[in-house]
Amino acid sequence: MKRLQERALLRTPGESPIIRTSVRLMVPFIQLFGLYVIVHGHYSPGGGFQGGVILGASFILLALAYDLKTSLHHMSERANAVLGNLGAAIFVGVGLLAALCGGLLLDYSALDRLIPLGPIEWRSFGIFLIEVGVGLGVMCMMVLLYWTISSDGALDEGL
Amino acid sequence: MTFVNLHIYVLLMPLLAALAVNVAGRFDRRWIAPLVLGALGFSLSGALLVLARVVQHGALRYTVGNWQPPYGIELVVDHFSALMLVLITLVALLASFAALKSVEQELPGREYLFFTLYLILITGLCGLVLTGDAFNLYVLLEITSITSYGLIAMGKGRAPLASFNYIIMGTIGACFYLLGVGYLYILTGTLNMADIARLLPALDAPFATATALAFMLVGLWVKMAFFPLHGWLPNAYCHAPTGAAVLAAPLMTKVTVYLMVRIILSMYGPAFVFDASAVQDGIVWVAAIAILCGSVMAFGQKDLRRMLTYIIVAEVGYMVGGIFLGTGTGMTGAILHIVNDALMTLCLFLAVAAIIYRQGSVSLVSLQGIYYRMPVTMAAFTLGAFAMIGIPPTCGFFSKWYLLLGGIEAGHWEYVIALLTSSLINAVLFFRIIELAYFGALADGAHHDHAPGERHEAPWWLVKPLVITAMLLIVVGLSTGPLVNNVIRLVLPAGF
Amino acid sequence: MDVFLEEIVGKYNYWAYVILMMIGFYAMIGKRNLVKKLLGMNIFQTAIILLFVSTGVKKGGHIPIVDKYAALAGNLDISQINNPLPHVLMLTAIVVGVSVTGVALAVLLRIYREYGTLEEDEILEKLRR
Amino acid sequence: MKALALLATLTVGALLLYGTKDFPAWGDPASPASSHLSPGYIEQAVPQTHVPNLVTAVLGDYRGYDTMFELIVIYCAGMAVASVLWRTRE
Repeated sequence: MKRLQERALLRTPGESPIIRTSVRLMVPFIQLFGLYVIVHGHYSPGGGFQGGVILGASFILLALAYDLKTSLHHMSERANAVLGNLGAAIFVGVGLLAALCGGLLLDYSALDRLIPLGPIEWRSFGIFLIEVGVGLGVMCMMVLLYWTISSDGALDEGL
Repeated sequence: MTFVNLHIYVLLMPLLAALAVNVAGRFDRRWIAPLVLGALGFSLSGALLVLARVVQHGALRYTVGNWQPPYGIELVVDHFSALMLVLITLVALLASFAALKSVEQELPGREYLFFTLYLILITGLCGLVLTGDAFNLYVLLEITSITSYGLIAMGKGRAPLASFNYIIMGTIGACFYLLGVGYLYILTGTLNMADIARLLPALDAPFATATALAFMLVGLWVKMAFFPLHGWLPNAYCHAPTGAAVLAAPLMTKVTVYLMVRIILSMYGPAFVFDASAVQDGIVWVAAIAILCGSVMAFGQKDLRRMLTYIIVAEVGYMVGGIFLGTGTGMTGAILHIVNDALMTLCLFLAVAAIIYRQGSVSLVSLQGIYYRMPVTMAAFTLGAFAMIGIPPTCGFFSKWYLLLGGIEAGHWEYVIALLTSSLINAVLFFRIIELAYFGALADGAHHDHAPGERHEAPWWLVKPLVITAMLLIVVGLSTGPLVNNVIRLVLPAGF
Repeated sequence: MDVFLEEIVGKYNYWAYVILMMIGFYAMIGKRNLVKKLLGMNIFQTAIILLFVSTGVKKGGHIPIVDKYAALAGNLDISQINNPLPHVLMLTAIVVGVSVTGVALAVLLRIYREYGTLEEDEILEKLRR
Repeated sequence: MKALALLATLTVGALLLYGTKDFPAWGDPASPASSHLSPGYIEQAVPQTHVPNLVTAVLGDYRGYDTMFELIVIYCAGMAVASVLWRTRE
């Protein structure tokens, strides 16, 4: 009886072949859907935040079904830092670039002077660019929040 | 480089530096100091240029994204916000020297995280003073709050508990502010402050506008630790890492006072806010009580840093009271006091940081005979203490003078008495410390083996900014006239 | 009485949100367990989000995603499309809420590491000793 | 303490309900919120930005400044959590 209890305690919640296989199958599709939500934000409900959360959820799902190491194997801590900063830098950079090109901050139509697409098309495209930045940033921060809080800051074990 | 976007560069440079610190500082911490100091130095020089341009050419309204103001977000660069921009970047630059050194000692290995949050906090504060949009103000308020929650929770011992209290109180404050904005949005359908100011007088909704104002003010009072709502502040600033306290203590409360002035002057207009004289009188009374309670509670503390946090609570009472006197002199005094108090608090906290760097504690017992060990630090501390008490020619005297005049003009004697009493209590408080620091070692024979004459100053990273701040206290005090005539007078609306 | 009832029926949304808000607010200031305080904070924020989103509603309106060509030609029925602005504002408020919750959870973990409990009374008891 | 909290809660609630007295009824298309800025966004967003999802257009462009700081908020949250919890690794 005691052995059984100990074994149950030792087992992580996701340690079941059904869950592992289905998660492994689902993760690529979840990520694809996340990308779709980011990219299709112009035409349907969605956008950077929503898509970023979905992308982040795919890594969190990996950590839930396997363990934190598997999740860290798919996205290293360093990649997380670089991508998160890159996301924020894309947004601020696009805004500043517009200001440096002679417009005002975040005035995407001013970017027309760099690549002539037409000011209105540039507004649409500028929104797309910042949504990508937002998606990257939100994904990394969601994953970082989960990793850190679930493992109490150790980034090695946890759920 | 076009000058139209100058304040944007001032605002975003610390943010970019924060991203750079986060990446580069992670791999090699030698990158941190040049990035932080470079960005803040750039911001300070940019802010000075912005102020010079505003004084010369008048206020500037900037539309982000080139959209018409009620649709897009508007930034307002007028005399007041330019002045605050200079103040914030100046204080941040001076504080960052001390922060760089003390964080190295207190939080080894986590410096890049600390400075990422530190720089974003500065961006948030700069953004707060620039914005002309009620909802944008909420977002920036949350940026400054979240960064300071993180910075405070990095401390040791009770710091996480203090930080959690701050999170709960800060969120209540921010949510109340957001509720006020929501009420105004339902009533007017706009979020732009100037547009709200245009629509409010024509609105026939006295209950809802008053409710909205009440919620916004209470929300900001929680954030600025106005007396009955001040519970979170002493613990938070007392247990925070020294580097965080040096930045947050001078700036956070003052910027929130700025926001209150902004709401009163450019959103509601003084005519609306100072209409109900019973409420106004009540707030001045509460401010008087705040001043007295802050000072008395400061008197009971056994730790210098904790004592200073209670003095901050009293100073918030000065400013809120001065604003709600409803006279031009009182308002001038309050605005001048924002500037002066930021510098005075910075001076005292830098001195505390220097002492903590050397001996790890600033309990009153440990300050015995410290004059002999750290003469320069304590000289600057004395100057800061004089400014806090209000001894001319330090800047503290002039703003208190304006506040006193305003109180007498408005006939609010309770405020005048509270101010004078609090100055007296401050004098007793600080002379007690100065006495202890100067004569303590002579009286105490036990310390003689640890020769009191042995000089052991903190490194120049901590001492030089402190000396500069102490000089600034006198410089700003002596240039009160031009400051009031060229900048602060122009902040007040006509006929006020 | 009739006036009062009409007031409630016409603005029942505000009444519902205010009651939610009061629940959250009471939990934030009245409860002694730190996690309950955090949950109260979330309820409070959600109530505000609902309040804002409800201001964007028009009776019979649908979601603010329009037909591009109809919009370019200028034949949109404005009364049929909900106000997009509150949705945008609340997207921001939701993100802020998530962030504050994350930081608060982290701070709670630190508190637990330090004191081994999340009951305010027990923590204060330990501090006094 | 509990009584005080209850009193504060009731005061806040009463004040909030008192404020709703002046509000337009729910879903009123003529309310200021639906008639001041919103028609401008609905009519102008597509011609000015070519984005049919008005929420995205307002989020990304008209109020892009808000969105930028929104991203910074969540970035800060990640960094704050890391700085609070990560144990020092020399």
